[in-house]
Amino acid sequence: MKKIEAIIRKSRFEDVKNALHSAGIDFFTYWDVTGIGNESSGAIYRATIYETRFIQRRMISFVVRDHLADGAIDAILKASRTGELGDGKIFISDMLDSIRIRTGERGPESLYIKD
Amino acid sequence: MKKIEAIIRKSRFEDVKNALHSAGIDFFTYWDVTGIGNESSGAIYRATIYETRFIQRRMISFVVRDHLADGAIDAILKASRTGELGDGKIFISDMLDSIRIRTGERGPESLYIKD
Amino acid sequence: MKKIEAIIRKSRFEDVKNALHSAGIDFFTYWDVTGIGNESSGAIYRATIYETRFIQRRMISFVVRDHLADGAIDAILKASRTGELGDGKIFISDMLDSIRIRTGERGPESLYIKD
Amino acid sequence: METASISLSLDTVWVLLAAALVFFMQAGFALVEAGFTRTKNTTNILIKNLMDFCIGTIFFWLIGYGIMFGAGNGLFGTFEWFSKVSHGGALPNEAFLIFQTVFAATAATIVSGAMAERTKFKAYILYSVVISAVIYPVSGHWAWGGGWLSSLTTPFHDFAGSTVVHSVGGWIALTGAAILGPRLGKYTNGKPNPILGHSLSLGTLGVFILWIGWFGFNPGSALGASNPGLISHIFVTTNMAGAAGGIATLLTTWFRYGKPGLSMSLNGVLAGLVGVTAGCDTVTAGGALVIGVLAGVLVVFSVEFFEKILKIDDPVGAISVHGICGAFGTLMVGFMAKDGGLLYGGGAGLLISQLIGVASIGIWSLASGFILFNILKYTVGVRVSEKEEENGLDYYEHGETAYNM
Amino acid sequence: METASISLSLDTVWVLLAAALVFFMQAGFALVEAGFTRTKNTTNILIKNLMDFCIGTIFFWLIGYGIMFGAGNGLFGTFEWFSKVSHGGALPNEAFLIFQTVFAATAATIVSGAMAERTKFKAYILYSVVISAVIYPVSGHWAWGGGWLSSLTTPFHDFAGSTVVHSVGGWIALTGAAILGPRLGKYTNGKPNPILGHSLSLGTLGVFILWIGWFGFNPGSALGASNPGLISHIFVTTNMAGAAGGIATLLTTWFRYGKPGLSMSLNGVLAGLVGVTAGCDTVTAGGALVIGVLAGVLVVFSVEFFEKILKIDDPVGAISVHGICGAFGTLMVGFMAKDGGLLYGGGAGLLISQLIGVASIGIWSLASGFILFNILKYTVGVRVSEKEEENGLDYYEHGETAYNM
Amino acid sequence: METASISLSLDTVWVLLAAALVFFMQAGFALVEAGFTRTKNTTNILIKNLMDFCIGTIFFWLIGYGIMFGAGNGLFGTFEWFSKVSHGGALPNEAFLIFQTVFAATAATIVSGAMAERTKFKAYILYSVVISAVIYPVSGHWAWGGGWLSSLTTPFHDFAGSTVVHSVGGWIALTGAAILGPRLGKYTNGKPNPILGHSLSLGTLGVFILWIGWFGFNPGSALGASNPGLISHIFVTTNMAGAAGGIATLLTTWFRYGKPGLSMSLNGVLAGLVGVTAGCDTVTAGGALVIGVLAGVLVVFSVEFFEKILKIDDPVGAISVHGICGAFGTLMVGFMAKDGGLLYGGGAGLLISQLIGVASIGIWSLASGFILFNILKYTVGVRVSEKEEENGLDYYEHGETAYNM
Ligand SMILES: Nc1ncnc2c1ncn2[C@@H]1O[C@H](COP(=O)(O)OP(=O)(O)O)[C@@H](O)[C@H]1O
Ligand SMILES: Nc1ncnc2c1ncn2[C@@H]1O[C@H](COP(=O)(O)OP(=O)(O)O)[C@@H](O)[C@H]1O
Ligand SMILES: Nc1ncnc2c1ncn2[C@@H]1O[C@H](COP(=O)(O)OP(=O)(O)O)[C@@H](O)[C@H]1O
Repeated sequence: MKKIEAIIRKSRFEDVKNALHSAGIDFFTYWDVTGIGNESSGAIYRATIYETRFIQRRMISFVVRDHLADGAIDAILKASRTGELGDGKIFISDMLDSIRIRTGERGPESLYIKD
Repeated sequence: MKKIEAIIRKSRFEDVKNALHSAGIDFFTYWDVTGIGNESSGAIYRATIYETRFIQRRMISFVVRDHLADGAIDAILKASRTGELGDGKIFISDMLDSIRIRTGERGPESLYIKD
Repeated sequence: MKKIEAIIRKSRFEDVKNALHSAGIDFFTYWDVTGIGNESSGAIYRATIYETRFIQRRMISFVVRDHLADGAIDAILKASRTGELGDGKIFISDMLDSIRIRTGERGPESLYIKD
Repeated sequence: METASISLSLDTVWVLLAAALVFFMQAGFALVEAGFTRTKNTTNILIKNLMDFCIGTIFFWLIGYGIMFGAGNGLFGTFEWFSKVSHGGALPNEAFLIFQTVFAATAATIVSGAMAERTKFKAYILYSVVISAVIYPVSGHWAWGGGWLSSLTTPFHDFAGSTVVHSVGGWIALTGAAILGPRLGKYTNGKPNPILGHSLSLGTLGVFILWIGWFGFNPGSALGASNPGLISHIFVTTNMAGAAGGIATLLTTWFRYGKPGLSMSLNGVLAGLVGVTAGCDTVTAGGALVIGVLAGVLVVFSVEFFEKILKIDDPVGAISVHGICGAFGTLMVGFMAKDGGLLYGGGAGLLISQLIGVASIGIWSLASGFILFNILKYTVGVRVSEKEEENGLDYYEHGETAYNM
Repeated sequence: METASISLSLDTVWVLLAAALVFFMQAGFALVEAGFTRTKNTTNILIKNLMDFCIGTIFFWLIGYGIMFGAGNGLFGTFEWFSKVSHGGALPNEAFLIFQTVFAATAATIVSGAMAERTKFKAYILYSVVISAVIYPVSGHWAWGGGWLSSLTTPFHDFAGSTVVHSVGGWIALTGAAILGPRLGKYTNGKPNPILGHSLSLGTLGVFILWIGWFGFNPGSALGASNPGLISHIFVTTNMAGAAGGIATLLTTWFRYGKPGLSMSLNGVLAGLVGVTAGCDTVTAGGALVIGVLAGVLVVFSVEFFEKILKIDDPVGAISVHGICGAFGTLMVGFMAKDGGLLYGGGAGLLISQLIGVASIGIWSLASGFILFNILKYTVGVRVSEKEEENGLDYYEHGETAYNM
Repeated sequence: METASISLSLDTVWVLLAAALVFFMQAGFALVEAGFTRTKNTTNILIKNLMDFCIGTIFFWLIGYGIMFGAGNGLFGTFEWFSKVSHGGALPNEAFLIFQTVFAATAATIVSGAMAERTKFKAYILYSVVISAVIYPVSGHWAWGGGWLSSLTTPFHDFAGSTVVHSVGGWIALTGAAILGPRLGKYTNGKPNPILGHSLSLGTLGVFILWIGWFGFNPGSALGASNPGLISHIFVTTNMAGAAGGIATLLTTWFRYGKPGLSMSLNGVLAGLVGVTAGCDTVTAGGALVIGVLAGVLVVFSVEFFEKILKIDDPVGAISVHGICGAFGTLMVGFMAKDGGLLYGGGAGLLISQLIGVASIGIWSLASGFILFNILKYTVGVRVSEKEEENGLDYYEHGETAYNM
């Protein structure tokens, strides 16, 4: 099982969601975060023009069975890239175990619905 | 050390908190997330009735010493299960190290108060 | 590659940000969380004085190349410590891979700008 | 003649603009109640506040007005549809009607706050119909419609409705909150837990709006501007009591809880305003100050009493602010009225009339509220299911969440 | 003489205070439109609402007022700078001017809601200039400035502006929204997706503010208080229709969508208020109730029609509330006017005049709106880029986000 | 006789309703100040705005009113408890009292914004007492209480208080903000950092509320309605200046910062309103437009000047809006007054009187503010600890957070 965390532009979220769906990932958890990186943007508040490196972003996080990981990553890459500074990052890490609370299923089978 | 991440129903949060407490876990960090999964719910906005798969959830995250992990997991499972679609997931992963900022303690002892 | 997650006091955020910058870390992602731990604080609402163990905190998360990890950790430790209960925690874990969406670069080079 | 018609126009203008200000109090109540409750129930509390006014408008016009102002007898006006009864005075009947309508709706909307976060929408709708059509008009008739309280040898004096409007709402709120029981998680083995309101910004704006509304509520009750000294005096006493109430509560919380609290001080301002409403015409500015201060202290202990002793869960403090301070303010008239007050050598006569009024109207509203909510309880049901309450009424009752940030 | 001057003072006071209340509607519109749209565009919608009033004030004064109230001919007033034309009546010209100014600004601000979340700020500024300087004054002249609609054998009757103000805004909103096209993501292969507004608290407060504003809008249009019965009656009919609209929409959504919805019921209140505006002086309280109920039902189907059939994206329902219900209410006068209404045996004369008025002003505003927005489209451009829309207008157009929690 | 009493009633109605509108400005200030600051200090700013009004009400009544309107001498009224002095005119004394009370509270509440997010609550409470009891009444006496400024050969003309109310508040705000020093993190080696306000929705609503409040503030200062032309004119000039200020600031920010900004434009509207307050009765509509435009431009540079040159941290721009634009508007009267203004051939007499008034009242308020805040600084202390400021005043000073979403 792999955990995939993607920090993307909020404006790309819809496309990423659909891309993941096509890649067979129709479950994930997301929340809004603030990112600091290479991108910076100009803004104004009252009499001050300023550059901020704090950018609103969305964190998408999900756990997939290993054989689905690469497809998911490609989907995110395609859907979230604009080519401009600030497209974000994808991080991949290892998961020891996963449990579906409803059924108590553990391991890979907790990650999909057997039919 | 294990990191346990549980994505649960907001309405189950109080019970989970208490269950964890009884399981000897009285420290954790949580934040609100939106989840996409098998559950979907009907909603209305103005003239549109719609089905949404975006469900408000709460992410609970904490790091425990290995021997406490199973107890913690059981506690969460018991307290957060309703048996209906959408009860959520628990993910377990490995932590290399943990530090208590206040004292600089590293490793397991950063995870409990020696007395 | 290591993932470093620090749960700190909101009031220490500015200092931590600067300290990380001096330690060569000028990219990270953060979001606000609620923490439960040893610290508790008194509060009042209408006619009720109460103790709450729910404390507003900020989660800082970033992935660094191994040789930068210790410096980053020291930076956070120095900048976020007040010595009082509730300074927070730092967790270190392993990352399998990282991708820069904009360029598709994988692995360590996705974590810095080659020039 | 000419001049008579002009002064009639002026009186009408005064009453209509006052009615507009009193109407605005609906927004104030909506904001206070929304601000003092949780986001998962915000849509629900807002729609209740909107609907009780809509319903009040229509049902008070349909039958309530007749019951309240129809000649009838000492206990009950006339059962006459469509407000087709004259109120006697020179003022155009419809000016009087709209002014009385917004008053009726004020009494109605007080209740939603105390019953917030757990009441079935359908039950609340039915409650709104009954209070505006019957409960409020009946006791209103006693005091303002030529009923028995107004024909006591020393007539019961409630100038703008500390009892007739606010206490009625407050007492019914009490029965409702008691019958509903506390919100889930409000008490853990008898100890009250704080359930934080979601926005003190909304709450504070709400109180400012209520305050300006009171400048219609009290001076408007003069039903005309022919006595400029009187309406000016009422402006001063009303404002004085609100200010005094706010400060008194602030200091009380400061001493008692160690810090000056906003959420209670907001109640304190309202406590002072409610308290002075009965006597705003007849107490001095200094008297208003005293009433405001006492109400501001009283409200704190009253809130504690209901929350900690009686364990009745009132998220916004409506019972204490409107019920208790309304009754208190009405009684204070017996002491502080320049003419007839005990402290001004007027003897106990007025005080006794005030007691009679407070008691009789109190009993009437408690009884009818008790009966009404029990009927609702055993028919449509008054409380949502545990699951609905946990997940929020907005989702289950309306399918609409208030915030989508 | 003396008395004449006092009654003039009183009329002036009435009109000025009414103007203040109507002004306040600007805040109501700002809150409703902000509440019904997303946080990434909140700064933009707020600044548009602020600026259309500022611009309206200045350009209506500069030339609009002359075009609307200058003697001129049946079609057009006079082209006279700085409002230097007399309106005829005894009322101080500036009292009349400020009252008409806030009306003009109301028509202007209706449009921003329907065009929200995708309109270029620069285009909106230019639109604001044109509507307050020309479009609104021209049709206003026809009905209220001594133009041809007021000189029909049976004059067109639009007491406070269901058509003259609200429909004009609504129809122009329709052209604007149609020319802009729907927001990104509003439709997926023809099926509308809900785009949730960010705060029903703001939206509800906005509606309460609009409601109190209407107590200036309608009774103030009597332009004086010399007829106390009339202004009292207008208070009652106005309030009745708003309340009835709210309840009717609530029930309609309840039956139709399974749950009672707040966001639509807020539109329902406004639908009722818009609907009764034309006939508030001449329909009975019962008539107002009927108009409110019908408008409250109509608005739901109208919103569905534009959203699902015509696929015109109107985030706040401005077209249905102001355009459709404004026209509807104006026609209802033909049926329900106590004097002259078809149902009161007045024959079809009035109804026909109402039809003529609704049609002619409808055509005028649709045509001028269509031309205006097309000119803007091919010059400064009316719609922001996809990227700007995705990331929010606040950031790209203003560099300022509304919320920084 | 009859007619005299009716016109007295009408004047009273006018003044009382104006007082209600001016009261409402308290809500406007609260919202603007809350919206322009951070959520961790929202409870604190709200409670300050609530309390300065409560305190102002009581202490202005206790002694302030006597100091301001007591006969006394040119410098000081009489030290008379409980407002027991007559103001001379026919208007009921209490109508005059309530109107003056809300004015005093306006001056008081201006200061909290400039001192926001770092001032000790206790210090603010004490400040509120002193300004309403002494500082404001003294200079108020000079200009409005029969003091020396009103008895200059060409009397100082400040019709509704650009200087007497707004500048006094603005200058005291200046001393307060200067003595406090900037908020933590406001400057990094001399360069100002933006500290974003948390809600422009609240800020914008606040400005709309202030704007409607101004329709009481300025026309109400006629203290009667016997001159309908005058109050109508004041409505027009007031509205014109506000609108012009908003547009002027919008354009200024657009040219200067590249984008049209909302937060500054909100200040711009207020700048225009403050600017025209002194001369709203005596400048033409065109004159009001000019004053508004100039104030709208001036406020931008003033904000920059204090923030970037003087490095005085004023989170809401109160010093520039009320202090600078108040003084500016007062001076403009010297040029633009139809009767007596330099540009109308009235010579320099009036201008000089205006200069004297602006200077003397400026010195008085700066001096007393400077002394007051220094006394507070070395007694109770004016600034919270670093730790409290970092974690937010809400938690440490009140134990209550404003938002619990
Ligand atoms: N090493 C990292 N750890 C955590 N988050 C990161 C890291 N690097 C980038 N991010 C996140 O990705 C976002 C985009 O990265 P940025 O450097 O701005 O653009 P790019 O990746 O295109 O160079 C940042 O705002 C930040 O939220
Ligand atoms: N593989 C996953 N990775 C991350 N989050 C998940 C994953 N699967 C489910 N979730 C989270 O758990 C929530 C509940 O899962 P869901 O599939 O709806 O119900 P169930 O687990 O009972 O089948 C989802 O809303 C989502 O937030
Ligand atoms: N084991 C843990 N897992 C996750 N979060 C933790 C853990 N321990 C502490 N925290 C977070 O760190 C914060 C501070 O910890 P706390 O125990 O209060 O103080 P200290 O670490 O100084 O003893 C807590 O509020 C919580 O958010």
